Amino acid sequence: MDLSFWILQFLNAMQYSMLLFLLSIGLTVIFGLLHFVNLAHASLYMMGAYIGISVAALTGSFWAAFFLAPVIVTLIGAMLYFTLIDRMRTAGPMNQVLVTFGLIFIFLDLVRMGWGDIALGLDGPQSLSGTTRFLGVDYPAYRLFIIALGLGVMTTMWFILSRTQIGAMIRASVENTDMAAAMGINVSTLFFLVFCFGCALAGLAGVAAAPILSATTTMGITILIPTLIVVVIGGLGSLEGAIAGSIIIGFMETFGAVMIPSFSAVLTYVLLAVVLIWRPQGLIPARG
Amino acid sequence: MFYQTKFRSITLIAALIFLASYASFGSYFAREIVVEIIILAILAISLDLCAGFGGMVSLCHGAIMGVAAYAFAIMSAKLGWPLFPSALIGLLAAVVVSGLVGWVTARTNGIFFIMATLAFGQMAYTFFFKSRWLGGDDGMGGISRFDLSAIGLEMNNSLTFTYLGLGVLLLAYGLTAMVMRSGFGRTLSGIHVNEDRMKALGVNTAAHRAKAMAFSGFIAGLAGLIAAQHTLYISPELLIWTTSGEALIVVILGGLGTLVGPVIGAILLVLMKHEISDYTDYWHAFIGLVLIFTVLAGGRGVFGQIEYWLNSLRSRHHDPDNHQTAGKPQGGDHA
Amino acid sequence: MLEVKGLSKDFGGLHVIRDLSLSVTAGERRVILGPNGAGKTTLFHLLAGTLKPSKGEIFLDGQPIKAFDAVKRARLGIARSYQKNNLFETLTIRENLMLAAAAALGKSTHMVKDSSRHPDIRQRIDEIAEQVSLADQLDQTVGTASYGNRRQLEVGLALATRPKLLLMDEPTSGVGPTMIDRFHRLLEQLPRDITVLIIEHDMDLAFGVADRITVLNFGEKVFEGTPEDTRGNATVRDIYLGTGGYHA
Amino acid sequence: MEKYNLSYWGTIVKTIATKLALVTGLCLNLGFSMISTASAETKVGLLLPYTGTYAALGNAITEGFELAIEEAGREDEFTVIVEDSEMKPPVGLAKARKLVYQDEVDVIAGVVSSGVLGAMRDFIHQSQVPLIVANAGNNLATGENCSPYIVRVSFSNGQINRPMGTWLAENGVKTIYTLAPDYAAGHQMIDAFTKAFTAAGGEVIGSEFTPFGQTKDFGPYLTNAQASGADGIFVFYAGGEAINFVKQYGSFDIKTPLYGSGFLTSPLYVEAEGEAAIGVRASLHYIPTLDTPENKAFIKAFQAKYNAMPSEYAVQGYDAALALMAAVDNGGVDRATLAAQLPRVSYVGPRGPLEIDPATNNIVQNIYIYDTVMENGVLTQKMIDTVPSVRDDAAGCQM
Repeated sequence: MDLSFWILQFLNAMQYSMLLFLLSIGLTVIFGLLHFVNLAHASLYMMGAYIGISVAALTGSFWAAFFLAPVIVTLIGAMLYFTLIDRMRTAGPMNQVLVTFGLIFIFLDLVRMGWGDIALGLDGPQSLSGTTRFLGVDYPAYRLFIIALGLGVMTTMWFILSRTQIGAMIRASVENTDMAAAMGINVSTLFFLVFCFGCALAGLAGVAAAPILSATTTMGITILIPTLIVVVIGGLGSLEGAIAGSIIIGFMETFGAVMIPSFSAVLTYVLLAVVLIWRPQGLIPARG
Repeated sequence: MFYQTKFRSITLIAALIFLASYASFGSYFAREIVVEIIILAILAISLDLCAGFGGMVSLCHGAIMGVAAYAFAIMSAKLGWPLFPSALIGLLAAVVVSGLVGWVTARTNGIFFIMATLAFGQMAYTFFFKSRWLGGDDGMGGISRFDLSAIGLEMNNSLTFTYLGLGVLLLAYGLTAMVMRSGFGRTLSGIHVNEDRMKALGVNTAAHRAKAMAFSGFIAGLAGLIAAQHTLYISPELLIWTTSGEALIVVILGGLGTLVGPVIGAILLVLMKHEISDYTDYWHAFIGLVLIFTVLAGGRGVFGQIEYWLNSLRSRHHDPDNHQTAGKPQGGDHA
Repeated sequence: MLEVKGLSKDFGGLHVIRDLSLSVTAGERRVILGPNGAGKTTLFHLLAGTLKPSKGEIFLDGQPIKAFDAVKRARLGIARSYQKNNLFETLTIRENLMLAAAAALGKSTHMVKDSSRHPDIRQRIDEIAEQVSLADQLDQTVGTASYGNRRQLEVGLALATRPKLLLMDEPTSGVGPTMIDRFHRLLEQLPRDITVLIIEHDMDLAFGVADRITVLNFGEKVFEGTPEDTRGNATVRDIYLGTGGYHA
Repeated sequence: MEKYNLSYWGTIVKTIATKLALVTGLCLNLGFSMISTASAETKVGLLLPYTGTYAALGNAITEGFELAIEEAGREDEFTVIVEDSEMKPPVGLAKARKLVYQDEVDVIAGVVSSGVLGAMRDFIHQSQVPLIVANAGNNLATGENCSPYIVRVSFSNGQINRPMGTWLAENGVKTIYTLAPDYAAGHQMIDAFTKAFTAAGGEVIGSEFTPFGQTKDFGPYLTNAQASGADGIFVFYAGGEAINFVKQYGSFDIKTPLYGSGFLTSPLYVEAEGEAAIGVRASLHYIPTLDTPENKAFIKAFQAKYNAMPSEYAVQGYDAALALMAAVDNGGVDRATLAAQLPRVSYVGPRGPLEIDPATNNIVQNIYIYDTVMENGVLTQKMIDTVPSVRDDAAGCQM
C-alpha cells in the first residue's frame, strides 16, 4: 500500500462525502429554517436522477440534464410546498414525518409507473469520461467533478449565508422567526425560496449521482437513512453540522471498507448511536 | 392518559369478534390474513405504548420483535431446548435488549430518539443478516410448533392457531392497558408531557423511560413468538426498520395513544393491502395517500377521530360543570 | 433544617450567586427578597438540584446534598413551585395532582393497579384541591384553565408531594388581590412541619407570612432579619427605592 | 445512446396517467371480486415478487412463463393464479399456503429470493405440492435441504460459478481478487468459484464482501482490488449493484480484467451499464446470442410479444412453463403425478439441452462463457466457450 493508494482512497472518501453533502445540506437547511423534517427530500433526489435520465435521452446531452433536472425537481417541490408542506409547517415533527413518508410511497410508485422496475443508468458527459492525473494518481474525471461541485456548493452557501443580504435574513429567521418577521422580513416568501433551493439541491444531487450510481425505484428509500444519519450526527439544521457529518460518514465508510470491511456495514450505525448517547443534539447543534 | 372507557372495550371486543368470524367463515387465506393482523396489531400496541404514551417514537420495535423470535429459535431449534423455556428466553431477550436501548437513549428526544433507535435496530438487523450460523439473509427454519394437545388444542390446525393468536392479542392488550392505567403508565404520560416537572416531583425519568421500553419489548416479544410459531421459519426481514415503520403507520392510522386504535389500524392496513394488491402492484401509493389523508384530517387516526366525535357530542349534551365519576375525563387526549 | 455554606454560582464570567450562606430552621417561613437579577431563582435552582453550584455546600437535616441530582433531592422532600407555570398542560387538573400524589406516595412505579382509583391517591388529590381551592375545577384541562387556577395548581403540585422543604418562586406573580388573600390564608394554614422558602415581590404578603427575611442583591446576601428589622433597614430601602430596580 | 423523439417524454407522462386512472378506478371498485372460476385441468400458482427490489425479475419470469403457454396454445389447459411474494419470506410462505389450501393448486412455480424459498421449503415438503423453482439459486435447496417436491429449472449458485473457476485457471489466469455482496448468495457464488479455481491451480489472493444493499461507492473496493496486483477481479453482483459496479469499474480505467458471474452483465442491465461493460467476461446459463434454432425461435417469439430482448430470467420463466407442460404430457394430472413426472423432464430449450438430475432435482445445463461486446452500436454477448452439461454433486441431498 503505497502513497498513491492512500491518495486514491482519500479522493474516494472526498467524492462520497461531497455526494452526501449535496444531499444532506438541502434537508438540513429546510429543517433549520422551517423546522420541517422533509423525508420526501429523498424522493426528490430520486426524481432528479430519473428526470435527468429522461432529459438526457431526449436531448442527448448530459449537461442539459444536469441543468434542467434540478429546475424540474424544484417545480415539483414548489407544487408540494403549496399543497402540503406549507400547511404542515406548524403541525409538529411527528405529523411532518408521516406526511412526507406517505409522499415517499407515492413517488416510489409514480417512478415505477413511469420508468418501470428495471434499474437505469445515465452516461456521464464525454468531456469528463476516463481518468485524469491529479495529485499524482489517475482518478476518474467525473468523480473529481463531483468533488469540485460539492466544494463549490459549500463555498457558495457559505458566501450567501455570511456575506449577502438574503443570507443575513435567513440567519435572522433561523435564530428567531418572530423577531425576523417583526423586523419586516417577509418570512413566508423566504421560507418558500429556501425550500425551493433545498429541492433544487436534491435534484442536483440526484442527477449528479446518476452517472456513478444507477437509478432504481428504491434509491430514495435507501439514501434516506444515510442522509438522515449525516444530518443528525452533524446536528439538525446547521450548515457546519452537515459539512462535518458528511465528511465524517464519507471518510468513515470509505476507510472502514478499506481497513475493516467486515464491520463496515454497522460502522455508521455504531457511530450514530455513540454520537447520540454522547451528544443528544448532534455534534454541532443549530442555534435558535 | 389512558382510560379503559366503555367505548374502547366495546370496540376491542367487536374487533376481536370480527377477526374471529373472518377467520372462521372466510377462506383459508383469511386465517393467514388474520394472523398477519394479529402480529402487526401486537407490535403496534407495543409501539403505541412507547410512542403514544411515552412520546418515544421508536424505529427499533421490529428489531426487538425479531430478537425475541431469533432467541426463541436459537434456543429451541439450534440448542434443542424445550419450547416453553425457549419462549421465555425469547421474551427475556426482547425485554433486555429493549430496556438497554431505552436506557442508553433516555437523554434523546424527538427526531434524535427516532434516529438512535433506528441505529440500534439496524445494528441488530445487520448482526442477524451477517450471521452465517443462523442462515444469514436466507433465514433459519427447523422451528417446531407448541404441542398443546394435552389441553386439547391442535396447533397445526390453522383455525385453532388463529384463535390462540387472538387470545395472545387480547392478553397483550390487557397487559398493556393494565400498565398504562397504573401509576407507572400515567407517570409515563406525565414524563411525555413535561419531563422537567416530573423530575421535580422526584421521578427518575430516565429509568422510567427505560422500564417502559423494556415492558414494551415484552409485548413486542409476544408478536415475535407468534411470528416464529406461525411461519416456523424466521429471517432478518423481521428486524429491518421498515417493519417498525409499518407498525408506526398502523398506530397513526388507528389512533395514537388509544391502544385500541393500533388494533383497528392493523385490521385496516392489512385488509387494504390485500384488497388493493389483488388489482394492482401499486399499493404503496395508496397507503401513502391514506397516510397523508389521515394526518391532514387531524392526525387522530380512524379510531381516535370517532372517539373525538363521540366525546364532543357528549360534552355538548352535558353541563360542562358536571363532573364525571371516578376521574374519567374526556378520553382521546394524546398524552 | 437547611444549611447553605459559601454557595457560589458562575455562568462563564458572570457571578450570579456569591459566597452565600443561609440557615433555615425547621418549620420556618423564610422570604427571599431582592430586585430582578439578584439571583433568587438561581438560588432555588441550586437548592432543588437543577443547577450545580460552582462552590459551597448544602445540607438538609445535616446531610450534605450537593452531590444529589434533582430527582434525589425531590425524594428527600424538597419540592418547588415555579415562577413561570411549569405544568402538565394537556392533562386535567386532577391528572396533574394525580401524578404528583402518585410520585409522593411511591405509586409511580406500580404497574398493576389503576392509579386513578387508588384510595390514597384520590384522598390526596381531594385534600390538595381543597387546600388550593381547585376542588370545583378538577376535570378541567390545564391548557384551558384560567391563569389564576394554573397558579393555584402550580402550588398544589408542590404541596401534593408533602414536602419537608417547600420552595415557592413568586407564587402570586400576576394574580389579583383576592387570590393573594387566599394564598395568604393557605400559607397560614400550612402545617408547621413544612419549612417554606418564598421568593416574593408582594411586600404585604412577605411581611405578613415571613418569620425571617433574607435580602439578596447581585448574588450576595445583603441583609437578614425579622420583618420588623427589615422594614427599618436602610440598605433594603436603598435597594428597593434607590435603584428603582423593583417593579411588581 | 438510442435516438428518442419528443414523444418519449409524452409516453412517460401518459403511462403514469393511464396507470393512475387504472388505480383510481380499481379503488372505487373495491369489494367486487374478480377471481374467475374457470375450470381447467391444471392449476398453477405463480409466486413471484412484483413489488420491491426484485420486481423486475418477477416481471421477466412472468413474461417468459406466459409466452411459453401462449406459444403452445394451451392457455385453456392451465389456470394461472399470480401472487406477489413482496420478496418477504413470511409473505411468500403465507401466499404459498394460500395457493395450496385455498386455491388448491396442483403446482407452484416461481420464487426469486432464496429467503422466500427457505421459508417455503418445509411447507412444500410436508404438503407434497410440487414446486418449480424459476430463480432462487440457494445451493442448499437442491443439496442438504433437497426435497422430491422441489425441482429447480433455473440454476444453483455453485453451478454458474464453478465452471468459470476452472476455465479461468486453465486459460492462464493465475491470481484472482474476488468481490461480492455480503449475503448468503454472494458467499455461495464466491465459494464455488474459489474452490474450482484453486483446484485447477489458481490462487485467490484477496477477497472482500461488501455490505449488501448499502454500498453505493465501490471506489474503495476497486482501489483495493487493483492494489492487490491480481491477474483478474472476479465478482458477483446483480441488479442495481451490478450497474453501479460495472460503471464505477469503467470510470477508474482499471487495467486488471473483470470477470464475473454472468448476472453482472445480464441483458436486463447491460444497456444501463453502457460502454463500461465492454470486455467483461462472465459465465451464465443463458445468453441471448446462442446460435441454436430453439433460441432463435424463442427470441423471435419473445420480441414479437414484448418488443424487447429476453434475459436469463425470462428464459427461466419460459423453461418453468415448458417443464410443467412436459410433465403434464407425460401423465402429470395432479400433485402426486406432477411431482413424479417433473424430475424426469428433459428437452432442448433456448439455453440448450436440459434435464433434471434425479439425485438432486436440480437442472443439468450448459454454462456459457461470454464477453460483452459492442456490435453495430448495441451491446451484445459474444460466446467464448461452452462448458457442457454442468451437474451439481449431491452434496448431502437425500431424497
